[in-house]
Amino acid sequence: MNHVRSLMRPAGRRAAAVLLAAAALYAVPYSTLRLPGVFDGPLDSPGVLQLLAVCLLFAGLALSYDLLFGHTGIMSFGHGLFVTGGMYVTTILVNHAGYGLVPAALAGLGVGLAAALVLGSVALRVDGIGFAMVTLAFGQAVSLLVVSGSPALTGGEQGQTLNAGAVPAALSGVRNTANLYWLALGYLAVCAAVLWWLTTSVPGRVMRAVKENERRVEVLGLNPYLFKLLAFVVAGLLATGGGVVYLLLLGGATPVVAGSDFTLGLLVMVVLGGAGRRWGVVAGAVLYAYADQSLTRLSGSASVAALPGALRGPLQQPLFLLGVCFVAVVFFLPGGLATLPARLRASKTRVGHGVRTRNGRRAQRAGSRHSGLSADASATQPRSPIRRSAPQAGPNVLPGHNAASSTGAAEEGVTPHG
Amino acid sequence: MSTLILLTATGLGLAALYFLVASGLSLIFGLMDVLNFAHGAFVAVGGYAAWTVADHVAGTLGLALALPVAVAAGAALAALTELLIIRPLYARPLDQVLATVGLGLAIPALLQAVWGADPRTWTLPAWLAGTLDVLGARIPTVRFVLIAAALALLGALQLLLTRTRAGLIVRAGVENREMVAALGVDVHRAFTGVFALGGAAAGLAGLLDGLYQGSISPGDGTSLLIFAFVVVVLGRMGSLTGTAVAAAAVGLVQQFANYLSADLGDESVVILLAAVLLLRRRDLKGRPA
Amino acid sequence: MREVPAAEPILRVSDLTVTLGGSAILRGVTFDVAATGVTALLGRNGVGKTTTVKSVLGLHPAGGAIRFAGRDIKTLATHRIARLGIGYVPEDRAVFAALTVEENLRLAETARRPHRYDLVYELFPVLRERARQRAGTLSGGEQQMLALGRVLLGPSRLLLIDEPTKGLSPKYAGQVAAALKLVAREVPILLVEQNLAVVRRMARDAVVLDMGRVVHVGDARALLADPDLTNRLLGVSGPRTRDVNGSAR
Amino acid sequence: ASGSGNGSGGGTTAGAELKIGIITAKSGPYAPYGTEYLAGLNAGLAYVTHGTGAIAGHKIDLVVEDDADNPTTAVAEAKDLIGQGVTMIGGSVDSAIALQVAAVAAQNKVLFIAGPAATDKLDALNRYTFRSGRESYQDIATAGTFVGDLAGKRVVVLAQNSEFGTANAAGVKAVLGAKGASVSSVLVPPTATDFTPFTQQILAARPDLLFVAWAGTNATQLWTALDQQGVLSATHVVTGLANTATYPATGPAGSKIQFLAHYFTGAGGNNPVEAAMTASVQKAGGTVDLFTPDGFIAAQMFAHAVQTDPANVAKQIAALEGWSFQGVAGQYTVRAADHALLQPEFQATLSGSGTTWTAKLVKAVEPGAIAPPAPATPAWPTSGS
Amino acid sequence: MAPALAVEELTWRIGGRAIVDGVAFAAAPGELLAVIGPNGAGKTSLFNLISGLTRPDSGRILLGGRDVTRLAPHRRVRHGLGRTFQTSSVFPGLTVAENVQLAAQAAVSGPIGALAVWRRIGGPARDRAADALERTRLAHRARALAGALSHGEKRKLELAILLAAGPSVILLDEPMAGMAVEEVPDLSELIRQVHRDGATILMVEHHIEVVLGLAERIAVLHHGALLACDRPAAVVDDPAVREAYLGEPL
Ligand SMILES: Nc1ncnc2c1ncn2[C@@H]1O[C@H](COP(=O)(O)OP(=O)(O)OP(=O)(O)O)[C@@H](O)[C@H]1O
Ligand SMILES: Nc1ncnc2c1ncn2[C@@H]1O[C@H](COP(=O)(O)OP(=O)(O)OP(=O)(O)O)[C@@H](O)[C@H]1O
Ligand SMILES: [Mg+2]
Ligand SMILES: [Mg+2]
Repeated sequence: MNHVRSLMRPAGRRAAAVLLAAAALYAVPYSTLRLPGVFDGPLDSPGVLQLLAVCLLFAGLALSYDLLFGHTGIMSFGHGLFVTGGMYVTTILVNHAGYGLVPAALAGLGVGLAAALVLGSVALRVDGIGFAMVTLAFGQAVSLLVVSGSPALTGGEQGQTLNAGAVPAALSGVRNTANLYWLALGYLAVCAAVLWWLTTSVPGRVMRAVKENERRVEVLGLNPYLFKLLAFVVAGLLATGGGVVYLLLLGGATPVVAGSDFTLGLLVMVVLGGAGRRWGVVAGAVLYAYADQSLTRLSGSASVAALPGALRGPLQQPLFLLGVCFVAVVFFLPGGLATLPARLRASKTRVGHGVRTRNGRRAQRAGSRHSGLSADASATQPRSPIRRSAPQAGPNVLPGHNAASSTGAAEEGVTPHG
Repeated sequence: MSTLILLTATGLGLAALYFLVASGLSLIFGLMDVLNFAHGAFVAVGGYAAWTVADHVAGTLGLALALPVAVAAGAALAALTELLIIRPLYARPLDQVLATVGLGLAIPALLQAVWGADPRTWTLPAWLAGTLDVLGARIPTVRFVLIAAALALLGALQLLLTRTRAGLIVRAGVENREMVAALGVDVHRAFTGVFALGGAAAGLAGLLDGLYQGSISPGDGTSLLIFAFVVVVLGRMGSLTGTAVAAAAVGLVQQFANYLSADLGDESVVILLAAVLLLRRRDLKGRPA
Repeated sequence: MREVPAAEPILRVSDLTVTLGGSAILRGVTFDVAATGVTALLGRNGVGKTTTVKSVLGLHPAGGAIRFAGRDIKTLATHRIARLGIGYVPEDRAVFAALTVEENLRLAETARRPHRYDLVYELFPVLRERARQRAGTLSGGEQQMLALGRVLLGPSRLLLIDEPTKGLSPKYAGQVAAALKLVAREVPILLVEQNLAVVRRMARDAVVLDMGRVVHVGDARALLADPDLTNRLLGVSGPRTRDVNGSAR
Repeated sequence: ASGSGNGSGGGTTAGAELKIGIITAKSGPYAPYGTEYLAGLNAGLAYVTHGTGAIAGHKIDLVVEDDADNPTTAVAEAKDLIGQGVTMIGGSVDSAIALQVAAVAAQNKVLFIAGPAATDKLDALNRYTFRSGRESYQDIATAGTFVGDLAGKRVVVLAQNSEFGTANAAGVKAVLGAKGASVSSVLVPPTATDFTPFTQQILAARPDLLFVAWAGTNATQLWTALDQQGVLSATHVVTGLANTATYPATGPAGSKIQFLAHYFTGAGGNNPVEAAMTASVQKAGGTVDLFTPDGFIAAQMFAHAVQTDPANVAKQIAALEGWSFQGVAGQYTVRAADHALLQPEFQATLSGSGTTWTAKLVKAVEPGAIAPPAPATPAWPTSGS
Repeated sequence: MAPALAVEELTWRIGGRAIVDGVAFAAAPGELLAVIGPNGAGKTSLFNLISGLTRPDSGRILLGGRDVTRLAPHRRVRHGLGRTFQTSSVFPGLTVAENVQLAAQAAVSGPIGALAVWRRIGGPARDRAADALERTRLAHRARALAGALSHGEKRKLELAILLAAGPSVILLDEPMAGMAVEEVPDLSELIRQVHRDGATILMVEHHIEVVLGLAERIAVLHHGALLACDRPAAVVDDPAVREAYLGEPL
């Protein structure tokens, strides 16, 4: 949906917006801007850059997950295993086999590709929640392998730091955090480009069709399995690359990425932003990653410590805050961050058209009903821009009440009986 | 021989624990299509509620008092969750999942804020703390209590769902709330009821998990949740007997695999799940469109 | 216009307005449903027939007034309205796909009543054969029968029936029409129907909607007998309606 | 000074504030340990500054960050602190985090004194990393001193199948195997909920000594299972004494177990340092526990470093290497070759009932008796001492 | 010439009941064959078997003389098969244009070509889609979300998707169901055109007028078995058919 609407916008404006955003992100390490309350230091301080780099990395990972979830409608609980793969294969080759960083990373990507092909072709034999559970099982198996398979190789639950000698000087040391930031930004750019390229291509369109109605795709003469596999492999490969970048950001491998919580986090980012909506997903991921890292700060802050005991206890638990945030976002931002602009626009015009906000909300409700567990991109579309002006002349089209039914009909497939 | 008996009996005890957690999950998922990630938190709350009672009133009496308290705590929390969080989101299943994920994070954190991260020890009455000798195998008494509780719960839920109208209402309501309402049925009440029931089962599971482990900690329920998910999926989502059989399979496989080799034990459940799912081709919920 | 029936109408809809998705679907719909017989609600695709019926049941937020048996029901919750004795057959059948045929029927019965499925099974013998089958796997027509059978089980004082013969074979369409005609002797019916042959056979009064407004109220047969009117209101030229036995040859 | 690197903002002039960054768990499963550590750290600071809060004219400002047991967060916080000009970092309960932070510290040439994290890998990791707690080797070696002649004895290690567990198993094999025992291990998968199968494996192995290395939360269940299946009465059982909250976890089994203890209240025989710590912690409304000394010792080490030179990391390292001092549990020595912290450990028993149990000292084990083997050649050119 | 579509002794059982019971018939190329029968006779099930959504227990299905009984649904499409569904089955979250373009693209680039990530929708596929929309008079709705269409428009979209794919053998399941009376003639005309263009059509329909107006032959299914397969006049006059299907005139 996304790109169709955006294609209707002048292409130049779109490209300009992307370029502008990219330039702004690129320039962050040169800025000494302070955002009190958001970051502890100026933008160019290493702590802030590191935080931002992690946010950008997660944005890329979330995009790769969204290719599966938001664009193809398959819910994987094993996405983290590819991140794990990229991270650990690289680390092990560097630390234990004496590879250079680049060859090791390439080998990691190769392993990721192979794993995606094999796991995908097996797991995609089942669908729906079955697929989710098979991938959960695979993820769990990898997690166990990492934690207790061969601690000498993987470092077990402690993970292991990357041999300092293998890391190029430009990527180590707090001084060089800006380079790590750019690395993460580059990764995000690659993910976004791949996603854009893929989703606007023919197979990308088929993937979305698979999400909408898999059976119907079959009846068009296409094999949905192949398209799901393509999505799975591309997403897996991107995630593997993300693992390598994460490794460099951390300076070591950590089994945290192998846990099911990690993948669940990706899912939350995507939904938080709005599945299938690229900007939304990026925003969701950045927000989540920021909150995940900064809530510990908030909960440890002096203002919380000053609260009376009954309040202070819970607020000093970052997970409590995170959990409450989820619930709040779900309630106050249905459809994810991506719907925020439409919402704001709607609330501006609310005086005139009291019903429009309700429309938006209805549409979302209805849309998610269609697709069960999978998020429905279409559902989160603000519909007002697609107002149709149907020719009265159309001999076959219910003459006389087009205007009344144009948006109305939009809801037809959407009534709960649907 | 006695090892075999011991492993079987304790494996079934483990299965009973899995079933206690999974049944509520399966109930809510099977009937209402809500994948409740907060279920583990319900279990933990039930556990803490029971522990608090047993901590004040010692011995068997304390246990007897803890039972209704745990069940009530689970049910009340679940009912509240349904009313305040799930109900406004009925038409947005994905957001429901997200909201329960949030609760699943927040509630254990809250428990930790109140009771601390350290496990709280549960002193069992003497008759429960010991073992029973069965053909030379020393089987902990608690395991029998668990198995009995699981069987009782299975029976009760089975009756409730198949023999009562309430079960019917809920199953129909999941598909089409408006139509059920148009038949003159207050479907919301039925939904709250199901959630409360699932929560009650979770509360019971919390109590029994406490007895089983001899202690409780904030993350207890959550760590059982992943096994419960596996059991629910293996048991074909929402079928109670299926859940029971799956629980037994997982419990026994895990127990014996652990005895044979630690490496096997770790992966056994995963292998079991993957194998079953792949052999059983079609999607579990899917009917041909 | 026609004479006002002697008895007080069972349902009075006045100035009903409904806005869905930002557009006004109903704009002041006013009509009565007589306490006996069949009142047909007619109109082209998408004019608001289904919306009207659903609003009566409280399934859409609406403006205006809806009185059922002298009582204002507009603010009641759907299940309360239904309990007052309004039965509903939705246009898309809305059988509970995961429940068996028997369970679907069981659900429709009010508690503490003797089984009355036999009535339904008599009317639609196929359903008896399929009693243990999941309703979702029924054929289209079988689902329609189930939806109809379901509503006959309740203690209704008014039936709202939306396109009952859609997807039924001619033979069943005829049977359904006959059955509804029997039912209508005891319970008044508000019937939405595209098959004008069925309308002609059953309905006494007709209400025609267009673009969310009532454009005609009157005697059903008189309406269908008037080629100008039918053409203007329903887009059909004259009484050329669906004759099921192939007489159009 | 080349070694001080980018520490220019660290407050070189007398009287300025000196920031010490602490990254530890204040939330999450390790929060209790983090709290113990922080209590000890504050007590230690009060002790070394004589209540003034200043060392050598520098007001010490503790910047405490919560890592919530997440390495990503910890690394970001470390970089943030270093970016702010902090040149001394302490903390880390979790070995996984300690290792990551140590790497960041080395990259940026700042001093890192790891907290309770027990992994042996922190030794000889890099020249910037020290530790203020004990390491697994010392724990195991302590257990080795409990039994007399080990020659020909069967020793079984019961541990989780994880890095912590396998490291312990390997440690026991190395330490006790060297004394003639045949060591085997029963490893419990992290996913296990029921321990009966493992009790059977242990019984089948007929050990003379069972060494339990357990870090899981379900300790109660483990001990109950061992007790119920008769393992505790069939063999000698040794395990590590954890913090007081876990004492009841061993339950009725408590009296049948010999504990090796890194520390427990009063283990130091109430020497002046320990007394000062206890008084200070109690005054702040806390209680002394397993890892309180780790924080206290860290404060002592930081103070020693600052007194040497507040800004020059190379000089600080040189001063710490080989430094020997009186600490909470007795005499401590920072071994120059690998930065291992040589220290005493203890043998203890638990007594009590219900939920009230207390640890009693059986004997103290001298640092030298349990010192990990020193590397043949120093891991890096030592700055001498 | 081989029949465009032939089924031989096709049987599908479920729970011991034969839903489709030994059905055999053949449709000549370019023929329009109507399938009628009471509700639950097995018409939709027969279509599901032919299009491969379900597998028969016995019997064969031949497309243009080639046995496709064991092929997956998408493989049959490559042999020229296309179908619509009884309850509209479109891609609700895609626009009308995207729905149709997808079908056209699948037809143009072929099953493997559609996997080419470097390929964008366009050119011939776009023309083909535009043509299909034009013919079904849906062009003005091109940008609407398919899920937002009214019932009648959805049925037309089904047809447009079919036309864009350009199959040679078409299965239509109750194309007239739920259409307003005034829409029926136009839709009939469209089907007639497609037929004239040379497609072989199998159509299930209860709207007997339409069936009589379009069909060259009528097959009557009853309890899963083929009761008759003959010219319309003969079928309608068959007392057995009247008894089972048509019933008394209203
Ligand atoms: N939930 C909804 N949101 C927005 N518009 C709606 C909704 N439901 C129906 N509409 C629109 O309202 C109009 C009237 O719909 P309604 O279903 O009442 O028509 P109808 O007269 O029953 O038509 P048909 O003969 O096709 O069943 C249509 O244009 C429809 O698209
Ligand atoms: N999966 C299934 N399980 C059991 N019975 C089934 C299944 N699928 C179809 N049936 C039964 O097979 C019969 C034929 O169904 P089908 O949908 O083919 O009928 P149809 O001829 O298309 O009827 P209609 O005109 O009402 O659409 C019905 O009686 C139906 O109940
Ligand atoms: Mg309608
Ligand atoms: Mg059919």
